[in-house]
Amino acid sequence: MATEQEANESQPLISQSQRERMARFVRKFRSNTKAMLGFSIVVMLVLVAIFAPLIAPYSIEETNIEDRSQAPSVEHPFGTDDLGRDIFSRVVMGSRISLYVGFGAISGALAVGAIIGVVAGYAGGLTDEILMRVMDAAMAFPPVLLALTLLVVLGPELSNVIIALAFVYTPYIARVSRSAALAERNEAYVEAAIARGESDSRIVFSEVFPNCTAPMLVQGSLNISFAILAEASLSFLGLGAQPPKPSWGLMINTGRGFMETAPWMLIFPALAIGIAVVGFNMLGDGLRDVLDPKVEAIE
Amino acid sequence: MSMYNYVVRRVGFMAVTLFFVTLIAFAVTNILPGDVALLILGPNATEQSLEALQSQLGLNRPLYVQYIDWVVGLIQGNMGESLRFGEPVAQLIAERLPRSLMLAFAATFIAVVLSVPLGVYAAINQNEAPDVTASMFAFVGISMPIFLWGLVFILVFAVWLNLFPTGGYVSPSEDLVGSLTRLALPAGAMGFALTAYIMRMTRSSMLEVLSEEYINLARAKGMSQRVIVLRHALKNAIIPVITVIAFQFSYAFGGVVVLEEVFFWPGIGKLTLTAIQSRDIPLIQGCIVVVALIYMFSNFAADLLYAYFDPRIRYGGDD
Amino acid sequence: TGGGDDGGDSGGDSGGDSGGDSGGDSGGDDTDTTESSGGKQGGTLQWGGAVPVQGLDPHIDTSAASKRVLENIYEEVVKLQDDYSIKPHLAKSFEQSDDNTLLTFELREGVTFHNGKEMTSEDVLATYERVQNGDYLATGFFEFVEELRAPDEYTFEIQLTEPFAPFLAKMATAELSVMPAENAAKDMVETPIGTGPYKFESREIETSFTMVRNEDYWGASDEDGPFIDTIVKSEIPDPSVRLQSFLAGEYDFINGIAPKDVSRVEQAPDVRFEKQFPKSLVYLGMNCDVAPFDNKDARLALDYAIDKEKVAEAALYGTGQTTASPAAPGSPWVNPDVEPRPRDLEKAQEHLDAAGMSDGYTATFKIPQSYPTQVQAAEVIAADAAEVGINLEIQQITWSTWLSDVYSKRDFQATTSSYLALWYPDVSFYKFLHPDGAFFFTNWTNDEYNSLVEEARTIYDENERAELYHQATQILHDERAGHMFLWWQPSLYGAASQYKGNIGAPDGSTLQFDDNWLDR
Amino acid sequence: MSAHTTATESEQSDGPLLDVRGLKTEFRTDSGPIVASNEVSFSLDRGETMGLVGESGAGKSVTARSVMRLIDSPGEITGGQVVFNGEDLLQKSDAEMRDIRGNRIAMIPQDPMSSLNPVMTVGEQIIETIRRHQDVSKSEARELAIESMDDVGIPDAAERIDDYPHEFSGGMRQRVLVAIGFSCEPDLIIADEPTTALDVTTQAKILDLLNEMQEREGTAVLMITHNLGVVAQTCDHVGVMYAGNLVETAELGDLFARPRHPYTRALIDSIPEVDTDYDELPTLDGAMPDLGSLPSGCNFAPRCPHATEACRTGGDPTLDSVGDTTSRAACIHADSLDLSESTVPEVGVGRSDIDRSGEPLFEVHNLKKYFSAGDGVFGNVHLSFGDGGLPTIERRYVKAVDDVSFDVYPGETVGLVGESGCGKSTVARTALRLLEPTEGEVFFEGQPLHELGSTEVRSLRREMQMIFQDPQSSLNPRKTVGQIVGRAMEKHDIATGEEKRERVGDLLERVGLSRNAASKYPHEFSGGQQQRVAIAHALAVEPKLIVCDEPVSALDVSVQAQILNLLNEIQADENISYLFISHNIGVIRHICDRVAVMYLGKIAEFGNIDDVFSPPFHPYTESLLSAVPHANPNRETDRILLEGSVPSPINPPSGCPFQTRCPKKIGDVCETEFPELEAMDQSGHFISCHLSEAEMSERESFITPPKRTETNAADSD
Ligand SMILES: Nc1ncnc2c1ncn2[C@@H]1O[C@H](COP(=O)(O)OP(=O)(O)OP(=O)(O)O)[C@@H](O)[C@H]1O
Ligand SMILES: Nc1ncnc2c1ncn2[C@@H]1O[C@H](COP(=O)(O)OP(=O)(O)OP(=O)(O)O)[C@@H](O)[C@H]1O
Ligand SMILES: [Mg+2]
Ligand SMILES: [Mg+2]
Repeated sequence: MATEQEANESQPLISQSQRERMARFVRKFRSNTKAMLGFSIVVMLVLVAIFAPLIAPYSIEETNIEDRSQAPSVEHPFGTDDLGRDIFSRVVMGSRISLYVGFGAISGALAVGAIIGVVAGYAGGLTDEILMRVMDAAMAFPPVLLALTLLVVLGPELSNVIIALAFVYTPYIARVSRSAALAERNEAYVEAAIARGESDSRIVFSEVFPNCTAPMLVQGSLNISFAILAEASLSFLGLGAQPPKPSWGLMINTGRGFMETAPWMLIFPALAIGIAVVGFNMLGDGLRDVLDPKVEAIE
Repeated sequence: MSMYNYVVRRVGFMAVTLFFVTLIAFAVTNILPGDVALLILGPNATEQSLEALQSQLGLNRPLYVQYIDWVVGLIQGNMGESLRFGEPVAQLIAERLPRSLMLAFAATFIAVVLSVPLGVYAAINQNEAPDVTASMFAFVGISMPIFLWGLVFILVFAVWLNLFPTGGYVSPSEDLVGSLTRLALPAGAMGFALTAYIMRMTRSSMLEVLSEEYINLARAKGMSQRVIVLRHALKNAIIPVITVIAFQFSYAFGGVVVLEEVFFWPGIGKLTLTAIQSRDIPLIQGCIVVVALIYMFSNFAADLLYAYFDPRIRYGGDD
Repeated sequence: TGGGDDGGDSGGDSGGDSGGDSGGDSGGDDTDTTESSGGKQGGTLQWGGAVPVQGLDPHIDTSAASKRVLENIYEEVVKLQDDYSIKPHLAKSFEQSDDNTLLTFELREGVTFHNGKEMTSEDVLATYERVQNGDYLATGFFEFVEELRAPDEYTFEIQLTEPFAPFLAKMATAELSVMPAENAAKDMVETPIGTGPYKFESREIETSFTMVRNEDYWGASDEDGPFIDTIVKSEIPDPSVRLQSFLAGEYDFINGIAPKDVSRVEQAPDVRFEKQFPKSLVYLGMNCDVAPFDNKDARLALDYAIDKEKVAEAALYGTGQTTASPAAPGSPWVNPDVEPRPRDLEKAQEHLDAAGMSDGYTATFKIPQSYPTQVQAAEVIAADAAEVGINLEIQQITWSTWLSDVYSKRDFQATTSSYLALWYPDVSFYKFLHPDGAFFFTNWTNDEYNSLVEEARTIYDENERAELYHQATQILHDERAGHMFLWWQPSLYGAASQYKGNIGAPDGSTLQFDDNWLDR
Repeated sequence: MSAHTTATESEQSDGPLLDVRGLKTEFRTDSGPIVASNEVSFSLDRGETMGLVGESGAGKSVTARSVMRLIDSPGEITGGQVVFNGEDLLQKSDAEMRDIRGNRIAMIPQDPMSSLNPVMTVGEQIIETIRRHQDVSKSEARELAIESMDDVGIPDAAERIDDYPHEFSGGMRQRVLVAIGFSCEPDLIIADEPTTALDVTTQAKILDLLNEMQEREGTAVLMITHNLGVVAQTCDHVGVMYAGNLVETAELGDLFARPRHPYTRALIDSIPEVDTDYDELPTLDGAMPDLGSLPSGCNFAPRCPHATEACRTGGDPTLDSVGDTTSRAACIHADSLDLSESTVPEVGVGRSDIDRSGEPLFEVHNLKKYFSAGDGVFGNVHLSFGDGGLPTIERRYVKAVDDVSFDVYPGETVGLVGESGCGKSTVARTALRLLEPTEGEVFFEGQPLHELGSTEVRSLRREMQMIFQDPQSSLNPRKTVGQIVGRAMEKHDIATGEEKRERVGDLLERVGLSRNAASKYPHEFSGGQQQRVAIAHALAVEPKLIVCDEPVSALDVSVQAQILNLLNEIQADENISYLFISHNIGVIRHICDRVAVMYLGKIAEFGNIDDVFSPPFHPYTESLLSAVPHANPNRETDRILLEGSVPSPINPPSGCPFQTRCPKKIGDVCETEFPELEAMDQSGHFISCHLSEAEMSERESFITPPKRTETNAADSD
């Protein structure tokens, strides 16, 4: 934040060139089909999530056994589920859960992973070695498996899903941040800062960190899509969101039993997941192209 | 750095990582709620018998002692006994691991066979119709959880088309054809999901290589496109892809947890899930350590292959 | 099992058959053209099983899934018949002294265990002593056993301290299956050796279980079997996948058809659909030791808030039946005057007011996740309850968590679970609802109720006993006991048309294959 | 250099070998099309060498690649003809074009490190070219490949043919590339900066090799370079490019004797001659305009000292013959201007004397810095097998700096020169304690830097600053120039708030930028301007010592001189001391008072510039100096070309580190005994060599030119 203050001190809040820089980014971003498509999908999802209660025509919890398993119709565009609830309403409301989990888990992972990664990358030596071996070890466990184990410990709750997934994805962020920091560390401006007499912590957080955000952003947005998928898997296994919450994974879990008799119960939530995942994936991919073609991400 | 030194170093890394793997596995499983002794004895157990069993299982010793014992056991190949099944964990895993390996290998194989040519093709037609189509294909593959692909494959290939059985496992030594037909769907579903990543990696690696100076030189030498792509570019581009393939292989191993459930494939994934659901701590520990080991070994293998394909490492170059 | 939960099964739709009403009937229908044993014998039965076989020690394992195979391997001294009567089985005959305290059994000669050794009273004694002195499911029943004796090779005697009606019934369950003396000496049996029509061949945990015909079965006959050479149970917990594979012809027989799929199975060509009712009782458990359910009005408010018919319909698609009694439907123990409370939101509000919770309350609702029907029901219950401001937060938990948290630690507010259809009433009324019962966990106590069910245990006269249970049922209802019964549900089976014979077994929870054959 | 003679009389078609007419190549970019090669026309005869010079981004490479039709999307050749052997290459099919590439027209790329495929053996890469264009069997091709490797001077070619590129040094790789280029005996070779990435000594060897090969094969060469020294040494004919245009073409001699375009003059002038003293280095102000936004008149007008209103408004002039000479120039004043005289005073007074009577500002004693070899914590652990087969573990070190001592007096500039990897940067970093020294002592104003704790060192940093090679990388891209420069003042409590802003502004003006540069980000500046910002950053704390690690190597020649002048000017004003690192002898010559010549982590020679550039010479210094290409076609230097490459610092040779390459090696003593630095005279001139002073003094000084003629020698020899 010291940076911001400094910025305020010496020039207007957004300098001319900052604006230009932004403008160039926007131009590049807009000419990248993938980025734009991904961005549009994500924006659409966010809007749907925000206005979900206004969009959803029916209550998502009230059951109506007489109307169970109705095929899509004008009244129920996505049909109804086995308890007679409107699937369209549930899919719409479900976007909140997916986004909540996706953003929540990845913000957590970013907060922790970025610091670990940047510190490891900057410090190098034994610190790096140990931190990275720990991260390697954590990455050796398949994400869903680790999250599953953690959820058994923590209890099946949406907030715990977020914690577990944040834990699981931290090493991925850390690894990317580390390689970014490692690359930045070799930039001469770091040495210039040392030569200026700056302390290590200031160099890490004020000099190196801001330059590592691009790959973090890319990895973050890719990981959001993984987190959404993982949430679905966890809910599928009963350890994610709890009924009657309209989690897409949970809906798929119920829907799989009706695959042949009421396929809409499966198709629509699955499509919703697909769209969300593709959206964040495209956004991540596009950002990678736009920000820097050399930014690497782990997938 | 010579290949030999490279291997030795990698093994060193692995040892350290392995240490942390055991630590994490132990830590996570030991905070699992649920009383192991109660699980064994069932609901009718008395206080005394519970306590007796706890001390018999060594559950009342300090955690670090338990950890050391466990690790020592691991090193000796003794992972303890499953509480749920009453059999040695090592034996349970030994029985199921090969099946999961078989599934993961088949899936990876399918994915590689599909994705590498596709990735190359997409790269050399960058931003044109084949590239866009392949990208879309890739997005479809990754857009849904693996288990969902499993369900879709069952519906399409088993129920509608009736081409393959819906699931189950038959040992290849008993009935090779039956075994392969049962392998087809889960491996296909998983392979399809993996295709996307490997294809994307192949494509981007290929694109990067194609912009290298030596590709320019090859063109300036009058080499044909085919030679440039297959001889000059692919050989370089495949190197990072190997890492991704290995990663995907181990990812497939993670995916089997759910997929094996869908196809009732009696592998280590299903075993792990059962272990987790029944809080069979020795079995959970054993399973997740083994899965992590698979991950580490596949990455290790990737590194070796990497080194093998990259002469700069093979012959100890300028690092 | 007397233990009576089918919770050990992890697929909620798992089958176990009860009294065998329909099983017996349909079996009879199919067997009208009697064939020669030569035609019946042989073949391999491919069984797509719902819940994986668990432990193989009949004295320990509570799960119906284990019993479904063990019932074919082990036998007991006495056996439950289709009409719920108990007849000697491994015993040629038995006598009960006038004061009901001495039971004398004359054992059959020439019965051999699967290991080839002959069964004698020594083995039976060892079996009973194992349970008496150990820590097994039926151990609590030996409270009134004074002495076990084997005066000669083929005689076995039990001396009770006082009349104890449930003991004989217990003897007919797997909890007192007869095993060879050397196995009885073990704490835990891993390779089952019994005297039954099928021998244990092999199993792969969570994958498959194989039994083969016992060629030396003492009771073998051309009419009654056993006929099938090999029975392979493949473990396929997922009901949809199981059904799909069955319809694709991969199995001859499946159990645990999901209620929602019943119509599909009924309509499928060349498929024999079997239903046995009742299989198990599903209830809503409330912890009467902790808020809010320590308050009777809070419990009553919930009771009134729920439309039980709708709940049962949602979960069972018309295959079940609501109830207010723990006793098996159709049995004399059912109190015909007690009915489930109808939904009445005004009354619910009144009770909330009385409880001082006019705005309702919040409670966690722990549901074993492996039971889709219970999860479905829970969703409907929660939605109903929400209308009077009762907020039930569903939390799906694994079976082991249920065992440790809900059952053992009693750390819960509300939950659902089930127990198998019980043809002998002691378990229904005592085991779950009496504070000394082995499976007591909802913390609801009522002295009057307790003394009624204690007394009933000592009474051998059916009418007298039924009267006590009727009174007890009334108390359960009035006091809104910790168990709010939701429904009785059936076992649902599918079989290929060439699979012949009675499906199921009289005790309501298991399968007996000895009189089944494959008509190929 | 003599090949020109045979050009027209040789073989087949009577026209020139290559005739480029009005070639136009454009790139479609986000901000509109860029014409990187605009109406370029030139011709090249058989066996002739043509140079293409110009600043970075002038369009040289694009032009060359257009000739081979190797332009990819988003680029496109939009006009003109490329007539090769009488046929227009632009009309050929792709397949026909592939038969020409590598066969009739070959290319030698710039960077030997990245131009060879790392996963193919060098043999494979040569053989595939041969087999692509010649109908020979595998084994014949292999024979031919070995032969061609022999031809380019790769020793033991038959054994090394199966090696991978990484097993070759940079120079050797460049030889392989030359071998590939010549393997099919092409008519034309396009060499795009074939030596830029190499050390001076290697550079000279490759240029010699190219000349030799060309003479032998009679190949025409299109040599692209920004180094006029290279041009002077190799070309018959020169084209000068500026902002996508060819602005002048001329015969080599004419070009140097009488350039016709002001840009050519400026280009020649901006290269400091080693043997000339200047008061101030000649400069070319400003920078080449962005190809996306060219000025309306003559592209060069904004920087041209001779520009008139007509130049600025009249549109871009075309390339026309000048009078009746063979030169052509794109300048409306070409006929009237006489640019034969250099615009800068040739001889100045040189550098003023330094008072070394007091205490030195900065002293380094026996400094050593060993890095563990390989990366990672266990990276340096090395397993080797003894005779018994038992592996032994040893730790291996890169001896980057091995026992180095020198001192710097107030107001003095001490240079460090040597080949890449010899440890120059490490000396600088270790001396400033940016790296922990392995051993040795460092004193700053008498304070023992090596003994201070990290906080004390931090506060001392105010006195010592650093400027780096790559200005872009040395400025944090996320901070404004004002923040970067201001931060240093804040850090050391020099100024804050308004005062700070004032001083930042002053400082920016001091280094030749405008005050409002403070609110811009580094990427908005050109390389030269960025280096000015870096200098401002260093000056912000008013240091006494600035370490300059190759501060001009990444910059264009025209900008180099500006920066060097600025540094000199600042030194004169503030009495700052510089430790100046460079591998460019010319730069060292003009900015340093004393210089240390480093080889493999050790100092080979140390002394005043004049002493080091005059006999006695360390044999290494001598070869280094002799290899510098001069931007004067008439200069003839007797170059000493070193064999082999620098040994690995992990395993340095025994005895004298230079013994493996020394042309004057006298025998065993060189292999067994390390020669201590010995004082040659009283002026502080030290040499580390076993040779006698007389033996080291055989050659004349490099400072006063032996014969400096100003004649108009077109075909001098
Ligand atoms: N792929 C490309 N896309 C867009 N513009 C390009 C591309 N390649 C080259 N250019 C433009 O063409 C101009 C000329 O580039 P070129 O590589 O020919 O310069 P050069 O004279 O060889 O410089 P250098 O000395 O740095 O090699 C550059 O300024 C650049 O803007
Ligand atoms: N951090 C490091 N770890 C290991 N080795 C290093 C490190 N830094 C430099 N070296 C090695 O030390 C030697 C000297 O490097 P240094 O950068 O000082 O050379 P230099 O003379 O500055 O070269 P250049 O002209 O290329 O900049 C080289 O062999 C280099 O590989
Ligand atoms: Mg170039
Ligand atoms: Mg350097």
